[in-house]
Amino acid sequence: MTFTLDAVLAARRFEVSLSLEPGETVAVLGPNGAGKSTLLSVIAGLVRPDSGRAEVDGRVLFELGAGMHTWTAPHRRGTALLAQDPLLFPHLSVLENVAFGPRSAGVPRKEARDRARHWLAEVDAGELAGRRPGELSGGQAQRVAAARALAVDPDVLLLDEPLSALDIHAAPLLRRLLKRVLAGRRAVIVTHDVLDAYMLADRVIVLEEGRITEDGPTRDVLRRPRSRFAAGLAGLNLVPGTVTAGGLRSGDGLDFAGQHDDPLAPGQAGVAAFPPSAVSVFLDEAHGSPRNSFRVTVTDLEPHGDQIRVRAGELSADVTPAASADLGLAPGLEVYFVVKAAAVSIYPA
Amino acid sequence: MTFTLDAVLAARRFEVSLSLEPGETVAVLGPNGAGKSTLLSVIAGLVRPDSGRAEVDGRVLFELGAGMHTWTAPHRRGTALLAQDPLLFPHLSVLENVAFGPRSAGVPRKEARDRARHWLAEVDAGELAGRRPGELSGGQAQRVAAARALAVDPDVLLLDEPLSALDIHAAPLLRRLLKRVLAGRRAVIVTHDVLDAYMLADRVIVLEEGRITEDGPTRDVLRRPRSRFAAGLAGLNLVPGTVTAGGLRSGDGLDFAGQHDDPLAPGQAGVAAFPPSAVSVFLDEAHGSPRNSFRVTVTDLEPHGDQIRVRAGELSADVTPAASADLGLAPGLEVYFVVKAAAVSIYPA
Amino acid sequence: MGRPRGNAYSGIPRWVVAVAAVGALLVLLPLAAMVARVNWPQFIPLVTSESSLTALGLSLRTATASTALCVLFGVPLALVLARGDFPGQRLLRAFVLLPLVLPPVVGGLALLYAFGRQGLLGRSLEIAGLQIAFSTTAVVLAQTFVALPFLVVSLEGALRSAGSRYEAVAATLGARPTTVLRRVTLPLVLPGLASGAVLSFARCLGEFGATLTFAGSLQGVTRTLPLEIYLQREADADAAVALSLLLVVVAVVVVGLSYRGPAPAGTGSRPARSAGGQGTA
Amino acid sequence: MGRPRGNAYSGIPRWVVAVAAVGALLVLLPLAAMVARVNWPQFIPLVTSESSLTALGLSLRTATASTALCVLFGVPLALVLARGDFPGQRLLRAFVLLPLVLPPVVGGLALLYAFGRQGLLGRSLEIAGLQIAFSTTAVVLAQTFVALPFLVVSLEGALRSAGSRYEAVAATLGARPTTVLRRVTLPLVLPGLASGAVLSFARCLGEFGATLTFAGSLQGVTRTLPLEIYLQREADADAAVALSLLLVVVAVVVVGLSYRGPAPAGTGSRPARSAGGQGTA
Amino acid sequence: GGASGGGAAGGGTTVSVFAAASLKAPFTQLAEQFEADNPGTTVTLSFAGSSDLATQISQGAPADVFASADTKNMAKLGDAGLVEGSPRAFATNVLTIVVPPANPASIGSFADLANPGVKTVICAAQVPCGAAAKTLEQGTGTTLQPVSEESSVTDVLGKVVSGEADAGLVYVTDAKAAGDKVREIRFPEAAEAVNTYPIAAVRTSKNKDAAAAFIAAVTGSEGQQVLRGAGFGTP
Ligand SMILES: Nc1ncnc2c1ncn2[C@@H]1O[C@H](COP(=O)(O)OP(=O)(O)OP(=O)(O)O)[C@@H](O)[C@H]1O
Ligand SMILES: Nc1ncnc2c1ncn2[C@@H]1O[C@H](COP(=O)(O)OP(=O)(O)OP(=O)(O)O)[C@@H](O)[C@H]1O
Ligand SMILES: [Mg+2]
Ligand SMILES: [Mg+2]
Repeated sequence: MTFTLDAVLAARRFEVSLSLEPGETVAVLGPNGAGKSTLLSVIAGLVRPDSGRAEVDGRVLFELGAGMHTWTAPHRRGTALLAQDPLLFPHLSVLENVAFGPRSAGVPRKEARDRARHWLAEVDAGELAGRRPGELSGGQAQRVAAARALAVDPDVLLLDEPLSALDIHAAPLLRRLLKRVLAGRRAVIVTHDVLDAYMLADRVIVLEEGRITEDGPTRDVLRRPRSRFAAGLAGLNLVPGTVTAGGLRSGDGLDFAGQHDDPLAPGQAGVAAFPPSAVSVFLDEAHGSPRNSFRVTVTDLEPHGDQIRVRAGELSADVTPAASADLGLAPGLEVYFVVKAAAVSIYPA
Repeated sequence: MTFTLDAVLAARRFEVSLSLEPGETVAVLGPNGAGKSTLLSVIAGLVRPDSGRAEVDGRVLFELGAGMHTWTAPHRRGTALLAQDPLLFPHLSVLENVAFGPRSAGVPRKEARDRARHWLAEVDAGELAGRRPGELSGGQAQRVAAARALAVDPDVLLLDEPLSALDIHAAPLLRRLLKRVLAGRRAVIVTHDVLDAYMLADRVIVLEEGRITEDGPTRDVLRRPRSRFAAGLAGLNLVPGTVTAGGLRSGDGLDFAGQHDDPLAPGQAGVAAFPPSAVSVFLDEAHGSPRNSFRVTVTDLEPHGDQIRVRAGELSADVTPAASADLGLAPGLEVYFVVKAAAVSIYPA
Repeated sequence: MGRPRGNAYSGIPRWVVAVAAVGALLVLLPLAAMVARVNWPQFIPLVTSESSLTALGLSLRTATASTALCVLFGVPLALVLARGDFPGQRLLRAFVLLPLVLPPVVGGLALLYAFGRQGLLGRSLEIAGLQIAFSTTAVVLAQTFVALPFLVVSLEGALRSAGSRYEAVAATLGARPTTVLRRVTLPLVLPGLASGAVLSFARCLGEFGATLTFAGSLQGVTRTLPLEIYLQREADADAAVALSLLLVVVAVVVVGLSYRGPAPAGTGSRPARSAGGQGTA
Repeated sequence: MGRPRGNAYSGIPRWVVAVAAVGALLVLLPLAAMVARVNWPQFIPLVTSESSLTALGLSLRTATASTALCVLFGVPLALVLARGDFPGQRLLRAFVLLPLVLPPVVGGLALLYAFGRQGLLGRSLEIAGLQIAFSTTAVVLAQTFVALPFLVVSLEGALRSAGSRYEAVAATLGARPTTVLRRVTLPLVLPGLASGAVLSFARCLGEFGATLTFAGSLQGVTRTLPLEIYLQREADADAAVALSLLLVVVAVVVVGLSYRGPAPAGTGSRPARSAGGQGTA
Repeated sequence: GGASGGGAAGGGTTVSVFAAASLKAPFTQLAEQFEADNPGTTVTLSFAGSSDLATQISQGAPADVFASADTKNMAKLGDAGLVEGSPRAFATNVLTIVVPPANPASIGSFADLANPGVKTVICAAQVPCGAAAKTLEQGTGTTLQPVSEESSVTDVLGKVVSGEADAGLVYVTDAKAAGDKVREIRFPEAAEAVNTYPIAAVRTSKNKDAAAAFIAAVTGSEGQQVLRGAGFGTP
């Protein structure tokens, strides 16, 4: 445990305990007003909890409560926060905004600018370098703010909804960039998008009304949600395995045809992800376009909204009650789970 | 044509012509920095174009250019703008923020507050009425800002990414609310989400680099995109018809099983929507969980990304090239298009 | 390792505090020296003498009236200067600032030339039955003249800092410019307006030269506390110091009560969307 | 039907413009009357006389020095008052504002009591070989004393209006408080700092009473332009008016050059994210 | 930065003279003459109200000579032990009536000042010219209803010159300096309140000899002639 946090903030009904391993990225999900941004602000040192303690690599960030007043100022915490609002410094150009962090860390001006240019290019905002923040569109500002936070190269990176306001081309680009940057880095990322949580984080926590209601590896939480909120998130099928040319071979030797999200090298570890709603259930093998057809044994049936979730070991399918009745689905029955390759995304693990 | 706009703003490389029928809602899609927010600001009267003309129901909003200087002030335009930033008045409570519009229109204080309370309840923010904007989370502020714009009850409603920052429960709620409010109202709504465009608008325009590159009924543009940007949007299958208990019966008499997005009464007009990637292609009818299986004739095959888009009349399916080859797909071939009910959304038309 | 007491960020470098302490000393030391010099046994009778109390009352009345006039005229002027865009704007600003640099006595002369019996408007005013010179009106006019720029400059700065984003939003919600002004602009720049009004009031309260020149000095009519102090000084500098202390106490009370240094929450340009980092405590 | 010339929103109600015009007239009329009274043939020799030019030079030098001191001490004071949170903050604010209401002559006395030969610190200063009273240093000190509150009040208002959101962001990016101050806080409140400095400079330039009392009136050493004007007035009020005109012209030039009323873009608290509604033109 | 006042400048002797503001014109002339007569000696003049100057000197201002417009302020310094020897009277001044050139209120005598509707401006009783006016009121049995009691003669004169007041009581020297901007109306009762100007060296002076020489020049015939020229009387 090299990062630990315990914090209570009564005014916002916030009471959270959290710890991060070195290099671990945690995604924070939860409804509006649950305390996600508050959590980041507490870690960054912008909001002072009523009591609690935080420590990173043996350094105490704060220790507050009866008689305790240890408090490390934000700029010494080694954290960088991408807040929900871009908050670009209005008097500085875009380039100077991004160079601000490196400059503050003592990097010489020229090098800081080079670094800023690098990160601007990474978020596809290189041509905005000379503008003032007031001359940017919402999505442009969001990207520049992301570049500014990334340019700091902090011990703990705190990202509050980094992908909102982005267009359909920019969002995947930034998602891939974050995936790369967050690899092996301690980070906390707030998002409303399950796919982001899955792609970017090792672990997910769900915050509801200021408290953590779920905490665990992303796959587990998404697959078997216990909280009301997480239950609303799609229960993704996640199959780990080895990347192949056209998809992924699971540990059990099943071949999944799918879409490679990124250029992936065959042989590397990967995961196939697809929603239960994309899985069709057949009693017999049928010859059709779907590339994936697996013979499985139904283990469980449970209602899921107005659908029936059919579990077969690690995999699940959502079907209408009518279909379930029609096919006579019951635990122990052997069926075929059929999924189109277009519905299966393959990610690096 | 009761609303027409022609505007040129050289500094932002913006040059747009647009017109709206009474009661028509237009969705604006486009990449970051394309000029979507600029368009709304020009209509609302916050940004003054270099030249151009706008008129609503015979009233001239502006007429600028050589020698022409007609300019109607923002507050007389009968427009209400929900900007990309919530911009709640920091010195007023949430309730007073929402009551601001009605108050400005001369509604007595008590009635304005009642109206404000109504709209706050509609966006599920009733319990925030007494707070200051500074005490709201990002998503809460977004909802209150939406309520504030809606409470104005304007001739033309301008919404800039109204659904960003909302959690997975709040977003569908607000989407349904907007659907209801926008019915029969002139509105322009900026979004990055195709589904929002489809659900909320009668027509969609795509802006790229300050110019309109697509303009037409939502279904047509989404189904047959011509611009690079629109091509990146999913090419949804959209089938109009009549709502039935379990789905929708199309004009051709096909029955689509699907998910009712809203409580829908059987017999009313509706549309079934599903992405081509959710459609499987079979050579023979197979007995499986998918409720929808239609015998169709392939009319066209075209590459779509690394997939093949199989068109059959109005419907299309995306399959991998391998599947296409395997099944020997070719125009004229009779096949079965199979879609799970879980993948089909039924909307009111 | 700062220790903010609220839960908001506030990082003041330590050397800034040190320099501020020196600055405060620069102001506090003379005040302390003055207090040390007061002849206390003499103090009470002096400050409660009829002439002193009359002068004090007149000062408070006129300064209040003048501050009201400053707000009345200064707010529109500041608005026009901050938000308007017209030829001659910079020139107008420079002229409105002029009374700041005019030695007050000369300001009084200028007022005489304008509103005096022989002045530009004097003839017309006299025909209208208005006699300004040697009246309390003249005191108020003199104070308004010297104090107006204080309000305008402070408020214009605040207006520019606040920007016009919220005003634009209010307009799109259908608010007429007057409504926008009353319900959005003014509440948002309240801190600036408050400091401007305090500065104006203080300047009015301390006004001496222009009043003396333009209005004269007659007990109960035009002799405000500074004029009284000046006269007392002719007899006895210590008496003047004692009276000044009275003025200072009055000012501290009035300023202390009216100018609370509005809480940062709900002020100017804090955008509505909270990044979670701005506690209000 | 306003006609903004830029492409930003700016809705000034028409009646505001009318009231502003009356306010402007209130200031402009006396100035015009004054200009009308100037005896032009006498003007040139008077303002170019050695004593006038010496006094002008002294005024400019001392006012500049004093404004620098005001900025040096006033910025930290304003920061501590606006951002700090400590017991006695309101009391400190009230005391720092006091020189505003003190009649300048009394302020001069207070300074004498503090820094004069017989004053609180006088003895110690004399031992250290420093003679402050009746020297140019005294002029600067007197001007700083009376002008400091102007800077503090304007700047504190601007700081409060601006809020501390950007400062918080800068801190999370690793900037030390000093860096935050230099690169974020000060640039953001530049309009407020500028108006504060202008007000201070103007107040220094017009300072008369405290200077006369604390520094005396010695040509070339302590006789600033207002003191020279005072002396001229003993002989001939018109000469004083003519000299004042010189002061006014100098002030307009200095203020006009230094205080451009910074463009709304890039100022204070306009959040980075543009709602598209804020043109910069 | 400037040097502090007083002290020697340029190797020569410097005499620092603190004089009442009303002495500006004659003393400036006198100082030039004195410098011409005593090469190497510089006279620096500091003008202000007499009470200002007295306060400054008692607070340690580097003055060598103090010339006051009244005996009261000189006495104040004397009580504080700051006067070298005994002060010498070097000039007198009496009050006179000034009216705007057109004399709108048709003032002809001191008693006319009390006529109803006449806007009379006098000095406040706390300042020498006001004290003198009080004496005249008592002596003549006239009760004035002034519209303003100014704190200095200059302010009284200013009100008359600008036409604001119908009449004012000022010193003859002021009336003379104002030239044709005002009309002077002399009245015999004025002689009952004569104001005396005393001059003395300051005890803390470091140039006592030069100070004495300057005082001698002022009280000498040449000095008296200059003062008479400005309208002052001989004590
Ligand atoms: N400055 C503040 N003062 C008091 N309460 C606040 C403040 N800021 C936020 N809150 C409240 O604290 C709770 C947590 O807010 P927070 O911003 O952390 O939510 P969030 O999880 O980030 O929500 P969102 O998804 O909408 O951004 C909310 O109920 C909010 O209203
Ligand atoms: N105030 C301004 N001054 C100058 N240029 C501006 C200004 N605001 C925006 N722009 C530029 O105008 C273009 C259009 O901006 P606009 O805000 O309309 O984009 P948008 O389509 O809303 O983008 P987004 O999806 O990111 O919100 C962009 O290139 C932007 O950089
Ligand atoms: Mg948040
Ligand atoms: Mg936008």
